[in-house]
Amino acid sequence: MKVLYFAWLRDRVGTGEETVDPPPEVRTVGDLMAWLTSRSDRHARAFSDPAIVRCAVDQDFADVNAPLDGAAEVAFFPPVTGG
Amino acid sequence: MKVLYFAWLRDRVGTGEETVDPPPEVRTVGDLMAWLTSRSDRHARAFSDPAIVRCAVDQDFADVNAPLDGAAEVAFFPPVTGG
Amino acid sequence: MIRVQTEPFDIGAEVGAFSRGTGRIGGVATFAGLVRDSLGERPEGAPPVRALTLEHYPGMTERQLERIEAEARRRWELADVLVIHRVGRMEPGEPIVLVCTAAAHRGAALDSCAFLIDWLKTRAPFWKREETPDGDHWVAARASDDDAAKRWDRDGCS
Amino acid sequence: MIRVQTEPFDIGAEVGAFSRGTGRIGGVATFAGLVRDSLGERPEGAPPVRALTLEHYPGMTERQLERIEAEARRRWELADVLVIHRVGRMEPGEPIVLVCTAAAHRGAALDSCAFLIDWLKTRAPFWKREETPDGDHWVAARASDDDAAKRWDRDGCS
Repeated sequence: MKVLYFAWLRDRVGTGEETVDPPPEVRTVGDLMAWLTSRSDRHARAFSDPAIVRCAVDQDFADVNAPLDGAAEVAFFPPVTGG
Repeated sequence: MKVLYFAWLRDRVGTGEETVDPPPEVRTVGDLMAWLTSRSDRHARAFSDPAIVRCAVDQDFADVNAPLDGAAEVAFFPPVTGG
Repeated sequence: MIRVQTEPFDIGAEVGAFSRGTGRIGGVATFAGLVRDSLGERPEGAPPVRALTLEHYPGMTERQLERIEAEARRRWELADVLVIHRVGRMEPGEPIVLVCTAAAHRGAALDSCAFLIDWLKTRAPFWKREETPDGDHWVAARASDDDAAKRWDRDGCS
Repeated sequence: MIRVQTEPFDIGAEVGAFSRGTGRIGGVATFAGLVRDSLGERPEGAPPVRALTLEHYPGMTERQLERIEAEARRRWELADVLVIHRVGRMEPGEPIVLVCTAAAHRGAALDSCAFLIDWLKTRAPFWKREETPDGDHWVAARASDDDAAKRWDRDGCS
């Protein structure tokens, strides 16, 4: 599974993209955030306030309860500020 | 007093501008419309449906009850259709 | 700024000049009204409009447009306002009117632009006459324009 | 039509090309967002913004913008839609975004233009980073943008 980070999440994690292979019990976006948090201090810092992290699963906005089933690409980012 | 006509009111009256000298009992816009109506068939046709005639006294919108006192320029026209 | 003119104007050139950023303008909203070939609420099959002639009340027009601009500036914090309205004869596709507003924030620019065109439609002394293959006729005012203008009624400025 | 590009664009040239009348377009509404030198809700005396860098999520950005355009076309009868959004680095005064809508009637053009920029602000994956003399920082999302987008909530299209 490809995980992408944008804006200050990328700054904190230290990379914009990584490929991960989470265990089968990681079923939802929230599970994935918890699992990534456990991987390194940088990840922990990026996800320290999950309430301000937004997510997209296969390029569609997804909330913390959304299932991952078979997703190829999951992205984490702050609330958008374009326009 | 200068009286101006615009759009189809001008077409009906047959002129865009005339100078008139109404008697002193013509005190309001409504009085002026009635007095003008009595002047010719063309005027009568222009004012045949007073509800769809709009007026400006000295270049400010004015309703039928507005006083004329000393107005130099009164204009009659249909509801506006610009923009 | 208010301009009433018989000369055609170029929407792109006007909007481009108006939008030159100063660093303090965050948003520019514009509305351009163009001549359509079927102007009024006309039945299917009605003859197309060949041209439109805009008549106005010189003097009062400028005065009303200046009041409308002043009212917009009173209601919203605007960095700049431009209203151009053509008079005379024009053909389908040509611009009739252009309203541009600039503000620090987009809400003020968007709302004031809609306000200006809605008020102009009901308070500025312009009248449209259509040329069609069946003859010329004056365009009737539309109740929907009155309704659009009423949205903004809070206090008057006839 | 959706364009996401690093190249600067010229507001006047784009609006001019978009507004070329066909006789069936009665109104063109546009909104341009420009880089301001004081972008967020910053205290008086905060350092001016030297430049802005727009990051986005390639792929998802275009997909979301196409959905937003489709939603606007579903809600209003529109003759044409153009959304241009720049990414990369830009300086105060430069345009960031341009939304243009064309319709037979002005209400559809004005409302859909406001809708498009409101939805874009909350649903398209762009992020702004400001350069100031005190350093760079990511711009925080504004609650007022969420409120503006909520005005249009009738049915979803996340």
